[in-house]
Amino acid sequence: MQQGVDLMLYGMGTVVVFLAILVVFTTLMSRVVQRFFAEPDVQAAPVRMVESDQGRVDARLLAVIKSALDQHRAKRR
Amino acid sequence: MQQGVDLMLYGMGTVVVFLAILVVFTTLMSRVVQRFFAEPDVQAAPVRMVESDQGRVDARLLAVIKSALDQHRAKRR
Amino acid sequence: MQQGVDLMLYGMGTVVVFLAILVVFTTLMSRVVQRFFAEPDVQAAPVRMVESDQGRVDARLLAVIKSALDQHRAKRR
Amino acid sequence: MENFIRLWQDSGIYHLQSGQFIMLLVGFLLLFFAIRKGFEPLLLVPIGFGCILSNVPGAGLSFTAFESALAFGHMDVYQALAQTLGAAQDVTAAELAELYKNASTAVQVQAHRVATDYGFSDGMLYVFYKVAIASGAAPLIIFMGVGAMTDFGPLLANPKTLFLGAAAQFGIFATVLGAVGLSSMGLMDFSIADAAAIGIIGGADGPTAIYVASILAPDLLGAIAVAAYSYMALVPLIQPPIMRALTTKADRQIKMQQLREVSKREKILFPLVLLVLVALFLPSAAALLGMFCFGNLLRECGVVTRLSETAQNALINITTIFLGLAVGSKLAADKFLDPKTLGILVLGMLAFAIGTAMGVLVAKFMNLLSKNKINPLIGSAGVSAVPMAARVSNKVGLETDPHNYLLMHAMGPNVAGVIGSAVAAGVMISMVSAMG
Amino acid sequence: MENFIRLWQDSGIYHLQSGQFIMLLVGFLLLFFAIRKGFEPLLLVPIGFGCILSNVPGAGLSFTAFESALAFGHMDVYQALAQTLGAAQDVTAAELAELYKNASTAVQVQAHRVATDYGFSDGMLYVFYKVAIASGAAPLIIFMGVGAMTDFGPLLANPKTLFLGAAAQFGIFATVLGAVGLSSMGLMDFSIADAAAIGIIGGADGPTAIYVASILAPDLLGAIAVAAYSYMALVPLIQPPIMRALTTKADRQIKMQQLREVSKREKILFPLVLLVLVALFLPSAAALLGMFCFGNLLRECGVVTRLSETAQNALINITTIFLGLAVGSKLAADKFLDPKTLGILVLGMLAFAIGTAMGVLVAKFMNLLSKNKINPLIGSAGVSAVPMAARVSNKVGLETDPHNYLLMHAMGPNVAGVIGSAVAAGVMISMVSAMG
Amino acid sequence: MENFIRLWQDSGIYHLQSGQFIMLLVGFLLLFFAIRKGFEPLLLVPIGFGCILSNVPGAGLSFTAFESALAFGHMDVYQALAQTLGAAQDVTAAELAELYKNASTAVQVQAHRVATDYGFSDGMLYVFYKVAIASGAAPLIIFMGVGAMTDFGPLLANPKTLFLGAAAQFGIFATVLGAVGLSSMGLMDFSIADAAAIGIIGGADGPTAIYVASILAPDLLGAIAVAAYSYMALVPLIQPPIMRALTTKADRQIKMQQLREVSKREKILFPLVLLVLVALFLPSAAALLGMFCFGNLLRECGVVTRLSETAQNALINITTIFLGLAVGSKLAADKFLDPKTLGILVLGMLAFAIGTAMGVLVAKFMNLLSKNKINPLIGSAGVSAVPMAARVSNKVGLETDPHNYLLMHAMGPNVAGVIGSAVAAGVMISMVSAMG
Ligand code: NA
Ligand code: NA
Ligand code: NA
Repeated sequence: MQQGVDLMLYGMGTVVVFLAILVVFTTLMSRVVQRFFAEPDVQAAPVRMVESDQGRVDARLLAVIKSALDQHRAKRR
Repeated sequence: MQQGVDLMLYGMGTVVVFLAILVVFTTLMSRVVQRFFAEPDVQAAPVRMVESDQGRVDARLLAVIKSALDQHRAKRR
Repeated sequence: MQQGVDLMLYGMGTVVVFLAILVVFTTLMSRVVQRFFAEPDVQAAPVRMVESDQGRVDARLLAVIKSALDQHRAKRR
Repeated sequence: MENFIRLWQDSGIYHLQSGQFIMLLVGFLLLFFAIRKGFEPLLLVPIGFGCILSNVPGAGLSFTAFESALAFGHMDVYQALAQTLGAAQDVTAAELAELYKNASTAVQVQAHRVATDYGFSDGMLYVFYKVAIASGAAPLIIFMGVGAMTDFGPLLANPKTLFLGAAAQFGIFATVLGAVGLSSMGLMDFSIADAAAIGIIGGADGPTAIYVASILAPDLLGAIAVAAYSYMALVPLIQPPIMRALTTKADRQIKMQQLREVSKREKILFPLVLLVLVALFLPSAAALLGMFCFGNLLRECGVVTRLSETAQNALINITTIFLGLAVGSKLAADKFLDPKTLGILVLGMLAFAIGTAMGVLVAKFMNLLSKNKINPLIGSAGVSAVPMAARVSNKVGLETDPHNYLLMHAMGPNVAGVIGSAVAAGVMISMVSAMG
Repeated sequence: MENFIRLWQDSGIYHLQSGQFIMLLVGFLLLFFAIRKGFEPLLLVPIGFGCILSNVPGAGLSFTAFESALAFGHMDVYQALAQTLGAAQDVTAAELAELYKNASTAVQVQAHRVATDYGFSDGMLYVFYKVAIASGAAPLIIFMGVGAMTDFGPLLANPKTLFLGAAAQFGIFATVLGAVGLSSMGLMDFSIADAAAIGIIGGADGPTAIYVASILAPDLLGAIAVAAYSYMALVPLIQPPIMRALTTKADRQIKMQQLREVSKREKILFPLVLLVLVALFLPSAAALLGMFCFGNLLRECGVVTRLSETAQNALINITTIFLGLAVGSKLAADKFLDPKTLGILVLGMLAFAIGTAMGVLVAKFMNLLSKNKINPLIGSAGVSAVPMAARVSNKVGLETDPHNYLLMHAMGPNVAGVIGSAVAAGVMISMVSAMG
Repeated sequence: MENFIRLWQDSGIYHLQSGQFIMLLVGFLLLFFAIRKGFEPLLLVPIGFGCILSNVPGAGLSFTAFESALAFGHMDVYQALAQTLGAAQDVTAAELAELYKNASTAVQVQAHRVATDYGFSDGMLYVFYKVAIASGAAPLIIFMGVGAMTDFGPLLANPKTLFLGAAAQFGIFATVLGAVGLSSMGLMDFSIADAAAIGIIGGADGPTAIYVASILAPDLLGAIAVAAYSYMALVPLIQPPIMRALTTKADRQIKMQQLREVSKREKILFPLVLLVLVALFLPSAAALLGMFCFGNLLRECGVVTRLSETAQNALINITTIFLGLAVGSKLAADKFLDPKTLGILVLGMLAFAIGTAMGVLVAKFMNLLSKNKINPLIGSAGVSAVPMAARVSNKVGLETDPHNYLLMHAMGPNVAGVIGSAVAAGVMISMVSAMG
C-alpha cells in the first residue's frame, strides 16, 4: 500500500513538474524564435502561401499532370 | 506404401468433407444474411453503384484532381 | 606497414583490372545486342518515343486520368 | 481407423475447452465492435482476430516450443524436460511449467532446445509476440509513427494546455492506488508492477499501454490492451456525462482566443526541446518519448519527407498488423479468463473517468489564476485518446453554443496528454523496477 | 606474390565446380523465362537471382557459419569442431556435417559458436532464409496478402464450386502416392514427408507449397518451389489439351446462369465462417488459413483500408523479395542437382495434370446430379494457380463459343482451390508429423 | 524522501558526464547541418537523433544487457558476472568488460543470460544495431534500393568512363596506406582492419562504408559513417578547388560527344554481366554487388514493377530509418571521443581529395591515348557521391563554358564509382580477413 502511495505521489509529482518545465522552456523557445529568428520564416511564408493561391493553380495543375505523366511513363518503361 | 495410401484416403477425405461442410455453412450464412440482415446493404448498394455510374464521372474527376493537388501540396510542404 | 602497401597494390590492382574486364565485357555485350538482337528494341523504341511525343499527350492524359479514377474507385471499394 | 481417430483427436472440437470457447466468443465480439461499431478498428480487428487464432484448440499458435511440448507432448518429452529442469520423472505439466518459470535464462534456453529436439516449435503468434512486443520494438515504432502524424501547432500556440495534459494523468496514478488498495484488502492479487501497468490504461494511449504492460506485466498485456483500446473507443460515451456534471453552463460557453499561427521553426525546435528535457530529467522515458520526438522531427524538419511518409504509412501499418495479432496471442483463455481481468476492466474505466474529471477541474482551477480563460471542456481532452477526446470536447461545446468550435483548442491538451502519459510510463517503469 | 596467389584462390573461378556452373546456368534460365516469357516474374526473378548468388563459388552466401567453417576453414577450426561434435581429430568435412545433422539442438548451437569464434558467420542468403522461411513467417505473410487480394464474391454466388476446388486437390494426393510408389519400387528415395511436400506442388499455390516444404522437407524446398511456380506459369500449356480431351463440344458450350450479386455482409462473414470451421475441424491448417482469412477480412470489413492496402502492397512486396532470394538459397548445387529433383519435376507435372483432369471430371459428374449445369471447363480452375487457371478456362471456353465468357464463373473454383490446397497442407502436416 | 533521491539519481543530470554532454552537442550539430544546411538529411537526421538518444545519460539505449549490468548493476550482478567470466569477486567493471571482450562466444552468451536474469535487457538502439547492421542486412538492402534507383544508361553509352570510377578509388587505398603509416609512426593506433575501414570513406558511398566498417571495425563505425556522409555533403566544397587546380581552361572547355541511346536489353543485361564477373573473379564482393545488381535488374527487367517500386520506396525508407538510428548507437561518448576519430576525419577528407584528384588526372591521361576526348571535369565524379559529384562536375564545367552541360556525361563515372568502391570493399574484406 505504501508503495502505491509512493508511486502516486512521486509519479504524479514528476508528471506535473516535468510538464511545467516543458511549459517554461516551450514558451521561452517560442519567444526566442519569434524575436530573434523570425524573419526568414516571414520571407518563406509568402512563398508557401502562394501554393494555396488560386491564381497559380493553373500552373500547378499543369505541373501535377506533368508529374503524373512522368510517373506513368516511368511505370510503363 | 501403406502410409501413402493412408495419406491419400484420409487426406483427400478430409479435403472433401471439410469443403462440403464449408458449402453447407456458406450457403446457410448467405441465406440468413439475405433473409434477416439484407436491408442495410440494399441501402448501401446504390451509393456504391454510383461509383461506376458514368453520369457522375465529372464530379469524381474533379475530386481526383483535387486530391492530386492536395497531395502535391502536402509534398511540397 | 608492409600490409598497408600490399593492400594498396593488390587492392588498387584488382579494382583496375576488374573494371577493365567489365569495360571489355560491357562493350562486347552492347555490340552483340546492337548487332544481333537489335530489332525488337527498334520496334519497341518508336512506341516508347511516342510517349514523349507532344501529339499524343491528349490520349495519354485520358489514360492517366482513367487509371487515376480506377485506382480511386478501387480504394473506395 | 487409427488414422480417423488421430484426425478426430487432431480436430479442434476434440480439444475444445470451455475457456477457449468463451475466448472465441470474446474474439468475435471484439471483431463485431470493431467492424460494426467502429471501435478503434485498426487495432481491434487484428487483436480480435489474434484472439480467435490463439484460442484455436489444438493449434497452439500462441505457444512457445516448450509450452507446445507440455500441451501436446508425450511421456518421452516430459521425461527429457524433467531431466533438464531437475524434476522427478513422474512430473506433471503444471509442475514443469512452474519449474520453467522460476528457472534461470540459461536453463530455460536448454528446455526450449529439448522441446525443439522433440519436434516442437514456437507458434506463429508467439513468434510475432517475441519479435514485435517482447523486443519492445512495435510499440516504439508505432509511437514514432504517431509522432510523425502529430501536429504540435495548437499546443505551441497555447503551451499552458500542457498542464491539462498533466492533470488528466491523475487517472493513472489514482488507479494504481486503487489496484494496490484492492490487493491490500485481499479482493484482488495485483503486484505493484501489475498495478502500474493497469493504471496506464488511464493514459488513453495504446502504444504506451502496451509498452508498459510488456515490461511490467506481460501476463496482463492482453486484458490491458483490450481495455485501453475499448475505452478509447468509448470516450464519446464515458466523457460527456462527467464533463457536463463538473461544469456550469457559463463554463461551457467560454469562448477562447483564436490560436496564433505557429512558425515552422518552433515546430522543428519543439521535439528537440522535449528531447533535451527528457534526456536531462527523465531518462527512463527516453525510449518512448525519444521515438515520439524522432517521428515528429521527421515530420516537421521538411527535408526527409520520404522518411516521414513511410513512418506514417507503410511502417506503422505493417507494425500495427503484427502488434495487433501479437496482442491477440496474450488473449489465451488461461491468461484472460481470470478474476484479474474483471478488475482490470473496472479499474481501467475508473482511470478514464478520473482522468477526465481531473482535466476538467484543473482547467476550471486555471481559470481562477489567469485572465485568458480556458473553456474547461477542453480539459477532458487531456487524457489523450487522440483525436477522439478532442472531438468530444468540441461536440459537447457545440451543444451549449453552436458557434463555439473548440476542436483546435482541444488538440493542445490532447497531444499534451500523449506526452503526459509517456512521462508517467517512464516514471512508473523506473520506480517499479527499483521497488521490485 | 603470396597475395596474388591468395587473390586467385579467393577468386570464383578457382573455386568453381561443375555443379555450381550448372546451377548458375539454371539461375539464368529462370531469369530468362521470368523476364522474357513472363513466367511468374514476381517470384522467379528473385528466385533465379538468389539461385545465382547462392552458387557464387567461394562466397558461401547460403552457408551457415558452420557450413562456411567446413567449406573454407583450416585444420584449427576442424579440430575445434571435432571436439565439440565428439569426433576424432582427423575427421573430414563430410563426417563433421553428418555428425552435426544428427546432433541435438544444444550441440548444434555450440558448433555454431565455435565457427563464430573462428571468424565465420552466416551468409546473407542463409540469414534471409532463417528469418523469412525457417520461421514460417514469409509464406504466411504472403498468404495474408493473397487473402487481402482475393474477392470471394464469385464463390459466394455459387458455393457449389467449392467441390471443384476440392476435386482438383486429388492431384496432390495422387502424387503423394506416386512418390511413395516410386520409392517402394526403389526408383527414388522419398520419405513420406518428402512425398507429401512434393504432392503439394499440385496445389498450384506458391506460398502453400513453400510453407509445407519448409516444414516437411526443407532440403527439397528449392526444387519444389521452382516446380510449383514454373508449372503455375505453364498452366496455359498444360491444361487446355486435358480439358479438351475430357469434354465434348456440348459440354464446353454450356452457358452458366449469371452470378447473383453478393452483399458486403456475406463477404465479411465468409472469412469468419471459414475461420470457425478451421478452428473446429482442422487446427493444423489454422496458421495458413487463419492468415488467409485475416487478410480477406482486412479487405472486406471496410474499416481498416490502410492495413488492407499495406498487406496488398508494401508488406507483400517486401516479403516477396526476401522469400524469393531465400528460396534461391536452397538452390545450391549439392541440394538441387540430385536425381530427386528430376523426380520432383516429373511428379509435379503429373500432379497438375491429375488435378486438372479431376476438376473437369467432377464438374461433369456434378452435372449429372444437379439441374443448374456447370460448364466443366471451369473445373480445371480448381487447381488454383490464381488467376491464370481461370483465364485458361475462359479462353478454352471462347474457342468453342465466342460469346460464352466463363471468367467470373471460373473464379469460384479458382479461389476454392486455394482453400482446398491449404486444407490439404494442414492435413498432411498433421498426419506426416504423427507418422514421423 | 528516499524516492526523491532515487528520482534524482535516476535523472539524466545526475548521470551526465562531460563526454556525453559533448556527444549531445555533436548530435544537435549533425541535426543542424542536416536540417538547416541540407547535408544528406535522409541519413544525418536519423544518425544525429540516434547520437542524442544513445548519449542520454542513465538510459543506456545503446547498451547490451551485459553493458547495462556493468553500468547500472550492483554488487550482486557483478559477482555473478565475475563467476561466469572467471574473475575474482572484487572485480571492476572495466576488468569485466575486458574479460568479456576476450571471451568465447559461448561464454559471452552465458554472461548475457546472467545479466538478463538480473533484470537487465538490451537497449532499443542496440537492438536496432544488432538487427540492422550487425546482421549485415540494412546496408545490403539499401544497396539493393540504390541499385533500383540507378540508371546505367550513361555508363553503357560510354563504358570507358568505368576507368574513371576505378581511378577515383585510389583515394581509398592511399588513405589505407596513410592510416597504416600514421600507426607505424606511432601517431595513431589503427590496425590494418581499422585502416581499411577508414579508407573506404574515400569510396564516397554510405552503405558500402557502413557495411565494411561493420565487418572490419565495428567500434569505429560511428565516426566512419559520420565522416562518409558529411564529406559526401561537402563534395561541392571539397572538389571544385582540386578540379580547377588540376585542369587548364582548355581542358575544362572540352565538349563531349552526345551519348548514344541505350537499348532496354543492354540495360537488362548489364547487371547480369556484372554479376557474372563478380561471381567469377570477386566472390568477396558478391553480397554487396549482388544486391546492387539485383535491385538494378528489378528496375530494368520491366516485369516486376511492384517489387522495384517497393525496393525504391517503402523498403529503403524503412531500412534507412533504422540504419540511421543504429549508426547513432555507435556514437556513444566512449567510442567517439577518441583521438582516433580526429584521425578518421582527417584521413577521410584526404581520401576524398585524393580520389577526386586521381579521377581528374586519369581522365587527362586517357585523353592522351584516345581521340574521343573526355572533359577531365567528369573524372572527379568517379568518387561516386551520387548524384552530388556529377552535379559538381556539371557546375564547374558551366563556369568555364555556360553551354557545356556535363551532367549526363558525369553520371557514367559517377555510377562507375559505386561499382568501384564496392569492388574495393570486397577486396579489402577478403585480404584483411586473411591477414587477420
Ligand atoms: Na495520455
Ligand atoms: Na490449390
Ligand atoms: Na565510390
